[in-house]
Amino acid sequence: MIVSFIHRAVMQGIPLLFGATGEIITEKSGNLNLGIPGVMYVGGISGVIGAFMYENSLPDKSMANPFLAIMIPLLCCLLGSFLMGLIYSFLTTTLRANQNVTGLAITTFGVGLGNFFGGSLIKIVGADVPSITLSTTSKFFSATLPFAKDLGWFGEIFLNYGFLAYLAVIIAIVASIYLKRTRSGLNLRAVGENPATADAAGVNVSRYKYLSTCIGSMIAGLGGLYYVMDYVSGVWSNDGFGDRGWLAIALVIFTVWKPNFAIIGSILFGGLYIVHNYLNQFFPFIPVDMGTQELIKMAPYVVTVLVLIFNSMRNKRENQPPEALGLSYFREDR
Amino acid sequence: GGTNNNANNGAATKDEKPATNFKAGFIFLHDENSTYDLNFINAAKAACENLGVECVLKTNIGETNDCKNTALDLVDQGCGFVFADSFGHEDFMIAAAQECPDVQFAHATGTKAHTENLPNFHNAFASIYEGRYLAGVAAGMKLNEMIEEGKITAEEAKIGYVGAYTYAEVKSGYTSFFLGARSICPTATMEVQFTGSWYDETAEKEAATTLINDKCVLISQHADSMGAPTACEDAGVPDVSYNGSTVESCPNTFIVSSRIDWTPYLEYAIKAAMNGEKFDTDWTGTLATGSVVLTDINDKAAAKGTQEKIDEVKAKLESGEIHVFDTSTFTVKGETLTTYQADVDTDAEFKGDTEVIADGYFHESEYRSAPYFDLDIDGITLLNTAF
Amino acid sequence: MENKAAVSFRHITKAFGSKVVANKDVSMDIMRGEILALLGENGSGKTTLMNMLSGIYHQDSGQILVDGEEVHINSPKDAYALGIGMIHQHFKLVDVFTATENVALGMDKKQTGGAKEIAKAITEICDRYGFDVDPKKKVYNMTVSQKQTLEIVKALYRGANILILDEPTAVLTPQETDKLFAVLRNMKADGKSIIIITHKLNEVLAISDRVSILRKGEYIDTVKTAEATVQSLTDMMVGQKVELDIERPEIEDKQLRLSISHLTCLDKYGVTALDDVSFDAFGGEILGIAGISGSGQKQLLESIAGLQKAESGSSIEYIKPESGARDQLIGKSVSEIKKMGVALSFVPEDRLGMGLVGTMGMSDNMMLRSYEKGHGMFTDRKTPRNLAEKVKEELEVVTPGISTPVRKLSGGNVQKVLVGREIASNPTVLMAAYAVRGLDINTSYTIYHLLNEQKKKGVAVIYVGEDLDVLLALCDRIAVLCGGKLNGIVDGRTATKEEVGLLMTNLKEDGQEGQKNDND
Amino acid sequence: MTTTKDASSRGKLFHIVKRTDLPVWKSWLIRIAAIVFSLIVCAIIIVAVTGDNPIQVYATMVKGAVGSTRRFWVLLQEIAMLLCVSLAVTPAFKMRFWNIGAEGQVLIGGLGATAIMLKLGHTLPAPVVLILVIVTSILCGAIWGVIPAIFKAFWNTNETLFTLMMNYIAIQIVSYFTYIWSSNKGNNVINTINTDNHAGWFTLPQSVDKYGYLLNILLVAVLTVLLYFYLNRSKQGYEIAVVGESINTAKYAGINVKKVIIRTMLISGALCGVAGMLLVSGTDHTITPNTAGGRGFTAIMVSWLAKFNPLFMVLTSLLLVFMSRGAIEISTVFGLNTSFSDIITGIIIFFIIGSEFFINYSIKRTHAKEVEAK
Ligand SMILES: Nc1ncnc2c1ncn2[C@@H]1O[C@H](COP(=O)(O)OP(=O)(O)OP(=O)(O)O)[C@@H](O)[C@H]1O
Ligand SMILES: Nc1ncnc2c1ncn2[C@@H]1O[C@H](COP(=O)(O)OP(=O)(O)OP(=O)(O)O)[C@@H](O)[C@H]1O
Ligand SMILES: [Mg+2]
Ligand SMILES: [Mg+2]
Repeated sequence: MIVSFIHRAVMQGIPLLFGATGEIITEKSGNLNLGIPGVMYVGGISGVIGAFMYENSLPDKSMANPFLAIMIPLLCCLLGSFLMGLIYSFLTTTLRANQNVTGLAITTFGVGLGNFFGGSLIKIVGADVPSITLSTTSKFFSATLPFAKDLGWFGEIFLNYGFLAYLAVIIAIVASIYLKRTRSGLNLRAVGENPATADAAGVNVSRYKYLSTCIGSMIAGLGGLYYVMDYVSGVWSNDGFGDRGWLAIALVIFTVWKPNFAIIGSILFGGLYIVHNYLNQFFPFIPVDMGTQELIKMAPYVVTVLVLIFNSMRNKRENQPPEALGLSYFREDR
Repeated sequence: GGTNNNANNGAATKDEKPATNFKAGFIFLHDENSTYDLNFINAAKAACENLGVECVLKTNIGETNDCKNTALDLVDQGCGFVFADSFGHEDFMIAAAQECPDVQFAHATGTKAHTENLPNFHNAFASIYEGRYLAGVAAGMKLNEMIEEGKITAEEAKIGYVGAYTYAEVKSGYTSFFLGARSICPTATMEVQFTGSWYDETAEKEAATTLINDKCVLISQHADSMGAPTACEDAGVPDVSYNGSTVESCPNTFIVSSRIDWTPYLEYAIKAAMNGEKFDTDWTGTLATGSVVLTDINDKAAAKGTQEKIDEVKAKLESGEIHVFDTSTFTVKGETLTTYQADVDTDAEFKGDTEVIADGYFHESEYRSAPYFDLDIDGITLLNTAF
Repeated sequence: MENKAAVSFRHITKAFGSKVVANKDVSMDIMRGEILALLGENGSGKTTLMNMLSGIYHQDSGQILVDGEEVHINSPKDAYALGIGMIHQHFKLVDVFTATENVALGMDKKQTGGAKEIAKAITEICDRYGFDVDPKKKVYNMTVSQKQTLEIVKALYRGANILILDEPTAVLTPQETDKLFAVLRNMKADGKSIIIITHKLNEVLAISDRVSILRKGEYIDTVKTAEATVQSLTDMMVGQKVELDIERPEIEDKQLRLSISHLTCLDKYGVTALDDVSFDAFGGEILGIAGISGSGQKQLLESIAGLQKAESGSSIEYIKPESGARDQLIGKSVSEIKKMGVALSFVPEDRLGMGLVGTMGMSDNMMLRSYEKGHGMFTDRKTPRNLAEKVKEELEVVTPGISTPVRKLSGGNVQKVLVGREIASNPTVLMAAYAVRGLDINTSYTIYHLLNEQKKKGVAVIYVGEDLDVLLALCDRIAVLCGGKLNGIVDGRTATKEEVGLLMTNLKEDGQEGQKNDND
Repeated sequence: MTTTKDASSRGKLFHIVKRTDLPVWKSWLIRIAAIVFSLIVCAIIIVAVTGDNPIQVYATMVKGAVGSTRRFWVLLQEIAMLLCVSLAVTPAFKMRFWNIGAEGQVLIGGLGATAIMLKLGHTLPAPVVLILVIVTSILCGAIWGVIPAIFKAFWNTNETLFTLMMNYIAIQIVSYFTYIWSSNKGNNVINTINTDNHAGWFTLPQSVDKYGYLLNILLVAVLTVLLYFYLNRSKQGYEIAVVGESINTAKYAGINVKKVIIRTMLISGALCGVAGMLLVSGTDHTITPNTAGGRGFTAIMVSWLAKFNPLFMVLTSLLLVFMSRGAIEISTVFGLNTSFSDIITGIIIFFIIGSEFFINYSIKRTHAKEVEAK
């Protein structure tokens, strides 16, 4: 039971991990992208559109080519979320628009876009049940490692995921190394801390902001893709992704802007997200009624608040957000 | 008004010109993206087309005052019949009905019409428990097949059920499903996990996964997202779904689905409203009225002979030879039921007010259309409720 | 001449918004192998001009030539490519980075090698020139002078053919300044060009070959340092003959107003900033506070104002003018002190960061001190508006209107708004930190005059200054701080500049001795 | 050396400079132009995506929003509700306290109202119930708002995340109570409360006010004016502005920063409580976890777009509500999904905030004069 709980927690955590890693990279450049929830929707729906077009172009579903079935949705997803990042960057970096409003507008826009196209595709399909089903392509996304089933609990916890889950972890680790160990990562951090200083040191502030925001968005978009293509097996339903985008943003603060912490953090969040389902199996002797269950669903949020408070009380300098987070930079300002 | 006609033509049954200038307005909680609402939307379109009536669809109307506004707005636009599809719409529909005595208001799944005594407010539901019983038969067939094939032992024939809430509509549903299954596979047991929401993809998926992990070998659900069916498809566990066929997404595991077809009721009610005739304050659709239907069976997942068995049982139900809630087929706390006061008239204390056991069976959906079977029978374990 | 010029400015004009023209048709040259001092009053456009060379700003019109060729410097990166380096007036350091990381910032790893190589190079530079920088120390743990040193090391590490230093010595100790100058002379010998901006004329005379002078954004002239004197440079800077002759009225009836004893404070990093300081301040006198910056001036004034926590044992007593009652100010908040009836005015060092609200207009800023007055829950808006008009008129504040955000005013005008407001509240104690910083010479005189007026009214004026000539001309007594300790109090009429300078830098063994007796 | 010079001598043609002196009418012209442009872009998208005639779509939107007296009243009511939440978040934002927890504060305020209506509706006289409803919801909202403020004031706890999390906690608490108080055992729906005696209803009798929103609209109108004066004329409003601008300056002026943070969030939360009260006792007469309806987030945009000026907020909330009311009609008439309004809203906001650039900056040709200099 514990084993399967951990397995499910990881699956819940992966979209959050993508979102959080993307947002960390974005925030490190001083861009507070509150549009991540929207970006993740767009990432999801773009992948769905790609997969949908691919599946519909096949005369026979069994002819699906694994490479194309993965690459087309993946590239569509990356393109969609890249464009969202680009809109955000253009507005905030080039036009120096307020980051909060821009982000919230991106969220409104992105969620709307996701649900609108989701809804339209659903109409095109005209299925009995209102959802787009992309089981053919989704199979390739959710294919787990072949020997996972034979290795007992080890296989279940570590090997029983689609490739995007591993990609999420790899991206988080790479991002972590990039930020901590590379020169370009150092420059990026400087842009978020003190763009004037970075600028004076010859770092191209706008380019870093654009790149990190767009790459961050693409990573976040993969979270949406993972959700539709793997977690829900290629079935898009509107609003299905829910509030995960906001949780991803919360996770950024929770993990004090460290992608490697986000790996553990997202799994923890994922676990707390579903723990109410498992309580009566873990503790059969405690009766949990529906009302209590609603209260238990608070767990991830309450834990976040507690960690946050704890963290602020020991107020370490390293755990602060990038100094210039949320501010737009204009070289000639003083 | 006349100016509205222009714009609304698009929404009306597109091609043909309405035969009358009667308009029917519909209020839906969500839009086509919800299984629940899609079922209503399709019925509304079909009924209006059949009657040649113009229909105005309002989607995404919350269970708030917005519902009343929309109802009245539909009246302003000239609708003579207004229908709402969600339980939470009821009070707002009643309020609208009180304001507009000349217009007929109908509401699905509600409970108050028979006590409210308004001439222009109506409830409707269907004896979907019969449909679920039949779906349960298909499930029982599948269980038997698995036992025969040696995949499970007879004792392991455990069904998992994902329910939304803990009230009568859901209880009546899973109990009838279970009784149907047990009528075929006597060793069947059932576990129910509630999600606390009609539509929560994650919760439903996780609930189904939990049940599967808890060794449930067949899953069914009473909630609106694709969470449970896809969880089954992932795990390769057979699934009996609800509200429509999920064979598209779950080609290997979908067996059959029961649903309510609202077209007969809407045709009946709109026609009556159009002609200024009285119609039932509280109407219950049945197998006989064509309101309770099953989707096509997925032969890939269903056991052999399922269709025949269902047809056979259906005939018996229709003839009254058997009853779903036959008190001889189940016990409550080890005892056979001989009398029960059900909470038919809505009141704050949930007090039972009507004797519903007679002739050896529980008379569901007879004293009002909305279900009121809220007993916990033996053989069903409720995982997360203290009720 | 032209072919030897490392940098030539040709008709450079740069404006900010429609009102401020920071550089107006400036043309000048910097030769190879020379140290050029750039001189000008505050706001005369020195930094702006240099920022155009380093790619921070872009000129509205005019050309910049490097080695005789026209260049377009669109970003600092372009400037680096041209071999131009700059040490900025305000630190350009990332606080959460280490020294190494700050040096590595923006540089190609192929050139610098890894962190270890950079750290080694830093240590080498430090060893060679006698600086002290810990490569692993985070900037937020550094003192101001350490930060400045790091800036210098950073510039040296990067290496530049043309190096610009914008007031690099403001926060350095004399020893560090000497080391820096040694480095600059070396670089000059290597054929590099150096532009240094400093307000300290003795430094100009000591280090530079030539001096270029800007006034109100316009280029005035360039002279050979060898032919210049402090007086000649000052006159050129200001544009008229300047006489530093400040009135110092003698007040007979001095009343004890503040009695400070054993005041000890820590700065925000927990380092002792003020160490057991005791002195008295009298109504009817100007008490000067001298000391190199960061010697505890800020903590001293802020603890009197109720903004700084003092260590136990400290005492600041306020003697009421009417009753002579003594009130303890230690441990009281700003508003408590205000409620006690202590009429304290404070012109802090950081005007926009502390004394004024940048986004508000003059009128709203006048309210900062008085908004609580007046009845009801609403603010009285007429009085501050009238006051704003009055200050604007009397101090000749240049502003489009009293509701124009003060952030947009020039530094001198911002200062006038602040001083005007503080004086208007009829204080009994008036504290001013660097009150003429950012003011042109005429306004400075206005301020000195205002301070003297207050003194004549019997106000106890505490004046923190950096210019010793002004301190000696203006103050009745001068308390000299050195490293947080009170290193002596001298009589402004008799003391000499050398005497005060010595007290500022060399801590007397018995620094605390006899200070109370110094009162006249 | 020469090569680098070549590289950098490809001067940029344009440079951006700040401008300070744009006349007000010009800046409004720019904003209006931005809206017009955004509508054109949306029209292009409408044609591209749906093939419908965009002018017809817009006309339908207008009709959907103000096409009948009832729709007009509903529009006013929706504006009032969004405006109320926007007013609520404004003092906090002015203080640079990123309160994105309005959603939760509204819900908890509404929950307070619900509790009183349900539990005391038939024991106390109706006017007393109404007073209790108002007081309780204000208190509940204020408490929910002040919790993050206390932590912010004393430990500088990140309020963005804190308030965000408080939203979800509030939603779960309301879910809990809708379960506990559900009218049909276990279905999580609370029916309209006190339909018989209207106890605790903040609504005029239908004979006086046909559409039932007059009180809500009036109250919010009054609050708008009050908040305008509070922020711009009162001592406390002044303190908020100073604290928002610079904590150091505030301390210098003797302002108790902690107190101001806490007091301001009490006000912000209390106003959210009022919004919750208006939604529960003035509109729906019941509560669901969705009662706040995302207004807490939309309000942030309303407030920012209006630059925290309560009077401008009337305009910005009108814009957003107009779009979403209109969208309901296009979804009915053209069968477009209601999410389409989100797309259009997003685009319009992009254009409006993007247009601020042209108000604050101007683009100068860089080398205009150089030719002549050579
Ligand atoms: N980024 C800017 N935005 C607006 N105005 C500016 C900006 N930079 C400088 N100014 C204005 O340009 C003028 C010249 O400023 P600058 O900093 O060049 O003077 P400075 O000679 O370096 O003075 P200081 O000796 O104080 O450093 C001043 O009036 C100043 O207010
Ligand atoms: N001594 C150090 N002090 C501070 N930071 C260091 C140090 N050593 C390594 N780092 C970290 O390494 C990051 C990048 O530094 P840099 O690329 O110069 O070194 P490196 O990764 O050690 O290179 P190499 O591949 O040569 O080992 C810095 O941002 C910093 O966080
Ligand atoms: Mg200056
Ligand atoms: Mg300067």
